[in-house]
Amino acid sequence: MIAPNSKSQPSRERQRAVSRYGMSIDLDRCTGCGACMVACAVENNVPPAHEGATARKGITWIRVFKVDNGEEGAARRSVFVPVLCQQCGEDTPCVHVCPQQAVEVDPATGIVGQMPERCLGCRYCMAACPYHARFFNWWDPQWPAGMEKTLNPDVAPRMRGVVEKCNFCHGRWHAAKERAAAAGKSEIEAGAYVPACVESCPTGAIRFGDLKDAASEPAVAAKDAHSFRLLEKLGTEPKIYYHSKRDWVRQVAAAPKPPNGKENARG
Amino acid sequence: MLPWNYGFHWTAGTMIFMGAFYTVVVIVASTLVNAALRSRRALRTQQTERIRWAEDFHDLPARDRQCRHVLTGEFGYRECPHAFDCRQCETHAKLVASAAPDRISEPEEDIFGMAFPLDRVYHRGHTWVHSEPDGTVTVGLDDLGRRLLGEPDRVDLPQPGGRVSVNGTAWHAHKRNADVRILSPVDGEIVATGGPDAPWYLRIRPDRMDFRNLLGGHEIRPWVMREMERLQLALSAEGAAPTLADGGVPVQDIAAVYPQADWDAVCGEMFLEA
Amino acid sequence: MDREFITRGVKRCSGGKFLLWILPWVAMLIFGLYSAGLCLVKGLNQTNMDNRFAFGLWIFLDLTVIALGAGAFFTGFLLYILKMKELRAVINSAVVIGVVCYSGAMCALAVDVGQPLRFWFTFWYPNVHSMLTEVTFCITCYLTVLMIEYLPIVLKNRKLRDVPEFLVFQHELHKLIYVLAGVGTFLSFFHQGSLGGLYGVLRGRPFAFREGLAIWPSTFFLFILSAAAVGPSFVLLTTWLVEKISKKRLVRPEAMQMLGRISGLLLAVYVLLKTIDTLVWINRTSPGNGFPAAQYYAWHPFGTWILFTEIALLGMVPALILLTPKLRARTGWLVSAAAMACCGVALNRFVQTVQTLAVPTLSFDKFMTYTPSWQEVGTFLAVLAYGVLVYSFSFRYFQLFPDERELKLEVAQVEEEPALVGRY
Amino acid sequence: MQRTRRDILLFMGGGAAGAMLTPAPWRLVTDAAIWSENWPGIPRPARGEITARYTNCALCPAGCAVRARCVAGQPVSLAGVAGNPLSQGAPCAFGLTGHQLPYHPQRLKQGTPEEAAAAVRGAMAKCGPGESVAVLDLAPGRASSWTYRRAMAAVANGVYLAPPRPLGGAAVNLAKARTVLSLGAPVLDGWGTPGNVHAARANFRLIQAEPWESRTAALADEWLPIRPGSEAALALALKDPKTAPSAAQATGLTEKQILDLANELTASGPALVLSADDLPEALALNQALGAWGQTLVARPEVPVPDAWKKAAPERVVASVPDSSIRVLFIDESVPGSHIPWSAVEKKLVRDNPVVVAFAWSLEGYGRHAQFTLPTAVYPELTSDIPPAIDSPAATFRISAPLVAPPARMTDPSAFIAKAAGMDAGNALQERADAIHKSGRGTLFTYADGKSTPLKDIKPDAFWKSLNEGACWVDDAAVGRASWPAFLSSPHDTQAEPQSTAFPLLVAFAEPRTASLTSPLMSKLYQDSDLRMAPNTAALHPDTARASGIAGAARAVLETQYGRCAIGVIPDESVPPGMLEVAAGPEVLDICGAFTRAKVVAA
Amino acid sequence: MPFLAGALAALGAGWVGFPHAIYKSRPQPVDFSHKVHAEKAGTKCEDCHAFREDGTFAGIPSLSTCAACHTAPMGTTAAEKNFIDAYVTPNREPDWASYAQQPENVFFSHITHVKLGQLKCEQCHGDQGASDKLRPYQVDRISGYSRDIWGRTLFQSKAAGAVPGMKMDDCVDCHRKQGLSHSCLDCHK
Repeated sequence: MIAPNSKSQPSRERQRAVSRYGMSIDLDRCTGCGACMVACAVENNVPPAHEGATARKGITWIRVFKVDNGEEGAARRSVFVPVLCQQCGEDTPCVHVCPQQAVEVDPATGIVGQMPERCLGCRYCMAACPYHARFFNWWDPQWPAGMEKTLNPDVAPRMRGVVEKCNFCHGRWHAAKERAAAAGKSEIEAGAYVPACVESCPTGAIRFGDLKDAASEPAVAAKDAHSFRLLEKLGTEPKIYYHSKRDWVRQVAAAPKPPNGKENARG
Repeated sequence: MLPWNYGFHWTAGTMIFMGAFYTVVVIVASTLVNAALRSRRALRTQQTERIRWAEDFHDLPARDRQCRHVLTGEFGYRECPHAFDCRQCETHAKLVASAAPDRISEPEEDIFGMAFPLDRVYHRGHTWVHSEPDGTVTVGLDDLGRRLLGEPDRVDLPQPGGRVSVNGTAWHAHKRNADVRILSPVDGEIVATGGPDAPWYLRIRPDRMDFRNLLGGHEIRPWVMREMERLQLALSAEGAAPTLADGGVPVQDIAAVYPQADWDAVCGEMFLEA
Repeated sequence: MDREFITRGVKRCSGGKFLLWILPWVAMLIFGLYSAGLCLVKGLNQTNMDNRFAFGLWIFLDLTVIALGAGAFFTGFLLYILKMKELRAVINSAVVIGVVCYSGAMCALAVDVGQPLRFWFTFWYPNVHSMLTEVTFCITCYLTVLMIEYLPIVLKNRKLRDVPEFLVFQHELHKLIYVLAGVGTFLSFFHQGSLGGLYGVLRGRPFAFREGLAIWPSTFFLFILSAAAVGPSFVLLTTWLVEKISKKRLVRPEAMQMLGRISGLLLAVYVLLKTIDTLVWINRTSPGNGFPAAQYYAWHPFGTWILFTEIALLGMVPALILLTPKLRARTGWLVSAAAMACCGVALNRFVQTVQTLAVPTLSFDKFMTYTPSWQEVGTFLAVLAYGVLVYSFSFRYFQLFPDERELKLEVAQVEEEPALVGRY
Repeated sequence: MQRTRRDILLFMGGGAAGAMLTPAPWRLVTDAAIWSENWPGIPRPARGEITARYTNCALCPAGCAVRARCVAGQPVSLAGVAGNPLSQGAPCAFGLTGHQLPYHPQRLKQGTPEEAAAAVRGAMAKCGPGESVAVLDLAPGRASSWTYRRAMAAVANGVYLAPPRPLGGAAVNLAKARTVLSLGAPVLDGWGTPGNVHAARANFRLIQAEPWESRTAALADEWLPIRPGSEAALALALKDPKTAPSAAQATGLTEKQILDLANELTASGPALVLSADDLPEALALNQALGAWGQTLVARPEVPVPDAWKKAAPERVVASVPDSSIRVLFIDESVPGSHIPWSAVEKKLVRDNPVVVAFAWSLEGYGRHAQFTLPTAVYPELTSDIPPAIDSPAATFRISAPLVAPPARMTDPSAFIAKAAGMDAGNALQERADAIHKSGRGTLFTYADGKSTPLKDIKPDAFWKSLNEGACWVDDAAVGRASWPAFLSSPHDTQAEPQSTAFPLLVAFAEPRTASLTSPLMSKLYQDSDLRMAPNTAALHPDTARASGIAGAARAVLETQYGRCAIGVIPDESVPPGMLEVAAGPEVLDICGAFTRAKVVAA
Repeated sequence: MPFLAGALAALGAGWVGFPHAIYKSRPQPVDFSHKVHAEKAGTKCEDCHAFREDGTFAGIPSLSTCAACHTAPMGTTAAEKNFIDAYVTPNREPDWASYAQQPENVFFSHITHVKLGQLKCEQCHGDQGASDKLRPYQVDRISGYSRDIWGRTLFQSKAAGAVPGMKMDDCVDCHRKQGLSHSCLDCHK
């Protein structure tokens, strides 16, 4: 009923914010190997695909899409685009639609958090997210017998009927905080906290850091002329910066082009 | 929802929203409670009968709610504002005052071969009141009412000592599928009970000898004619061929003539019960 | 055998015949409950919804049904607040329709959410910025109000009113009904609006996103208008249906035409504003978000025809019919116009729910399609059957159309006239 | 009657009202909501001390160094070891999920080693002249491989078989390369050691000549979309410009393109030419470009104990006469390149040969062998990993177990050695000692990321650190300047001729392995469509239409070696006339390099 | 009248019967006395409930810790003897139930509270350290939460005078008071 006072609220948060974590993804380096996707699933206790699952019912907090320039033969070029929660910073679409405050932007980190234990499973946030970065647990999580031994104790498995999404490997953030505390520090220093996808990327295409720290890789990348963000015009201020020297690749940031009737079940 | 819940912020939004919500809740709740209290009071003060009649009267078709002075032609059209209780009606009082005292011609008035003696006053629910020498009154069904019920299958009379009130239930009568309550013409205490075979149904000691709400004298004929008309209508509505047209004399047991008619509906119509 | 429950003086079909009528609906209800049960026990994997089509048939159903149910609040508003006495003839029926629609929608929602056991979270930890919160609150409150409004109708039942408590309570409650009507109007106003806002605020979905007044997107107001417009139409439609099915006259034509006129009036206003809104959206809002509006309609089958059908064919046309006294007077025109209006709003809700999710947002998205699973359809049918059953029973045992008896007598009178005239 | 009913109603009403004033209903509502968080079926991750342990990935010859995050000893996630000289801390998707393999639902739980041993004994007894006892070793070069070779030397007519070594065992030195021409080799997708390739990638220009836009093609500096099966022609033309016109015909490139490419290869050397399976033309081209000693080197052998020198020679299956093998052991406990069963089968004797497969799942040869004996699987198994193809220096690293293997697992080398009547001993440690004796090279230990000259380490310390995660890197100079004979006469890889019976050329879209992957890999091919599932093929819609399977999700793949069911995906980006296939054991049984095939309706 | 009867019945059931019915209670495996260990052995909490090098909290000590002293009886109590016979000798870990075990979805760092927050164990765990007997472990039948974290009384998590509760609200209260961040992700995983 009462719309968020969109302008003021997040900016107030930004002032309070200790850090604003963000990412830069170099599309010219991504080979589409999928290491980030499985590393993410391993880290965050995302179960293997249920036999009924499809690319539309599956849970992939980070998902690599194969995108081509629509040309034929020699002119055809493809690029792999990893898409994860873009951690929108400015009237975050999913936050103010949630009827019961199961989604919130953590003022301390700028991370958009999803609380499975608070979630009603109404999926309104999924309709609200333009990046399709939110996933619904259509099934109860199931691991082959014995494999639950390999679950990560820092992340609670989710139950059926709730929405989940990338939270920059928040379990790792907790661990980093605890290590810092053990060392008597209340803040994490740069590099002590890195999400699984970043760590696992064989080509170092994904870089992670604090956008408030001008020296951090994403902060630097953000300034690069070849950097862009998805659907920037929506004004949601995503914190994931993509980068490519190829002009046509930067077009993936724009709105969809009308269909050209190509059939392609992949990517 | 409550200030101490996690995630409750004292923001304008919350104030307005929760404020509106609680207001609605309070209004709805208080309405319910209010209704409950009112009905409790009503029950305590034995208003049930009044309310039932009010409901019934409210459900009557508009043309059945006509003022008695419309019957006598003093008005072209007037809906009775007092649910047929003329005792608190100024209009009625005025009209009565201005009207000439009506002459009692014959001891007995015959309308369509039905006896409507003028020594008694009639209620529009087809009961009459006859003042007895001992200060009590007897209450009975008028001739049309009698013929409607004919030989009633069953009659539930109230216990002597009980009370009746004007337009409240006097007794219940059953005939075929019909189950009607007969409206009481007077307020008072029941002294004795008669029945279909007795000359009267109830002997009542009235609170006041105030029969302004009842029809008498020259009002009877137009009223009965109107009633015949309504009966006519009711009968045909219930799928009974209008055979009253012949000579127009209602037989002793009308019900018997229309075995297929929904007698419940007919009686409901005639005895003013919804 | 249920004679004494049926209002005196009105004809109702025999018990056997009634049984025959409800039997198929009961069967449908049972099937529906089974499929809904599957969804509750096994989870929403039973549906064909997915991460891209997070909303499906059910949300469409809810939005439509609640729009159609708006007749309850609006008729109540007109009768009790604006004192349009003619509408007394349909108010009870309207209330029943409201109860049916809203409770039906609530049931569908309860199946639609992934964690029904947590339903109360929304009330306990409400996020007041969310349109859905507001919808949930209002619909719940309003359903309560409707139930209370429904109560007198039930207690007035011929048998029940013999219990003095019931008789008196319904009498007293009915005296206060205007309060409830007022509250109901307030609530409906907001949740009908928020149902529109639901999509209007999705800035991530430029197809649905709308600018608006203050904190409300334009869809907020459009939904209120369209609901208020189509509510009477739906009451009209159902009344007509009941008359046809029960082969009775239940309502005076004046009342019907009044409903039609109100509907037409509001519909006209709605169509006008909707057109303006659409133009603003095409030329300003959508491009402003980097989405040329043309491309939404380049994804087949959702061409511009859908826009035309929604606004012109099923909006303007019925509005004009309903506003033309000559046509309004003809039942055929009146009813079909009402039906068109209802379809128009249904289509609007469909576009809001389904097309919004179907058109891609990212440049490398595919156009999405979705066909509901039989469990979804089953649940849908359950709501339908439930509605028909509740209405049928209400019609049989309660006095939904106060004029019915009078009309019956009038019919008789018309047949009688000659005889009477002959006599006096 | 009326009264009592009324009373009951009142009583219930009172009960309801009273209950509302107790905590019970509210608590039940709350508890129910909480129950929904941990209702049955939601596993609780075990808690415990968190430690890091190190090993080497045994899932492919790259053998990346791995850091395992363990909770109470149980590995819960894997990561690379930054600073590792070769793998550079960058395992692949398969490697990252390796720790889940032991719990794979299709894992083989038990076998019948006694019966197998008996059957083997019997068969070996009646092993006639001209018949042989053979070991097929999918991952040659390991200590256990040496055990097999010694065992086969010990038995009469023992034969040791291994898949053809890529580049005949020579190594590639990407660091030296300035220009790399890949004829369909998946250079960036599972060809070498990911970390090493990506580290070197910045310094060479990658030209990918391939009919379809593979992952490598997508990121190559230049992609030459050539006609399916025209790689050889292109290589030939690049070596000998006279054939350029015909090559242009075959490849669909312009003559100019070919000549320019040829010039570039010579001009901006050192150049390197790689091909999906060693095409003779490609090797010849390398020779012409003078790659030898530069980008293409002979890697010194990893030292072995002198006692091992009496060993059977390594032979390729093709070299064995048909229907001559009576007893065949197949070791697929460590995944390696797969040899189509069709090729193996015809080498077996006709009258009941004995085939014993050592595998951790029935997916591989187990489907054909009489006996399949369950083995440990990475990260349970203990094995050394032969040097990777892109490691110019000899290396020695051990995949030490992170998890204890379950009971009733068979150790292939012990079993085979026993069958041959010898004792396997602890081959691994013997070899480690031999290396230590050589005194060459340095040891890189993962836990501390230090490199230490081998001289400064005691033998037992060496052995210990090898087991705790370390890698020995040789520093011996690369020898032999002349073009080696084994590269001039490679094993026979010829593109099958164009045929009407089998019109489609098979290209492998995914890293070619027959062994199972972690169920979590379904994130890549089911929960998303980034990769193709095993035994699926992508093909151009027109091809599908021509094959009469338009719109079908499943079909049958048919080659001259046999047929198997596959899933099909229509994909515009696959050129007509070819099949983009994701390998699975079934597919690999009927598809080798450059196989031609056809798809028919299922 | 019957209305009142019903109401009373319900009230009784709800206030008296229910609180007993809702909790399942089981005794701790060993009759352990913190008191004895604190006084006689003079051990501090952290001697047994130790932190690991990486700062994570080991929680209830494993058998080895106990066995360090109790390979053979040190005292004369039956409890100790039983413990040694039942667990130490057969080297079987006792299945302790942790009163303060937070739900799976909660991340709680002891070191943060002890080292940075400077909290004493007693501030949350109360006089547990001085208890002479181990209370039976009570767990909510439906939610599966320990009574210590899920409400001593059915309404609020603190019983009068007892230690502060360990419900989310209690954590948040303290964080609010201390002006510390209390967003969901701070404590939920």
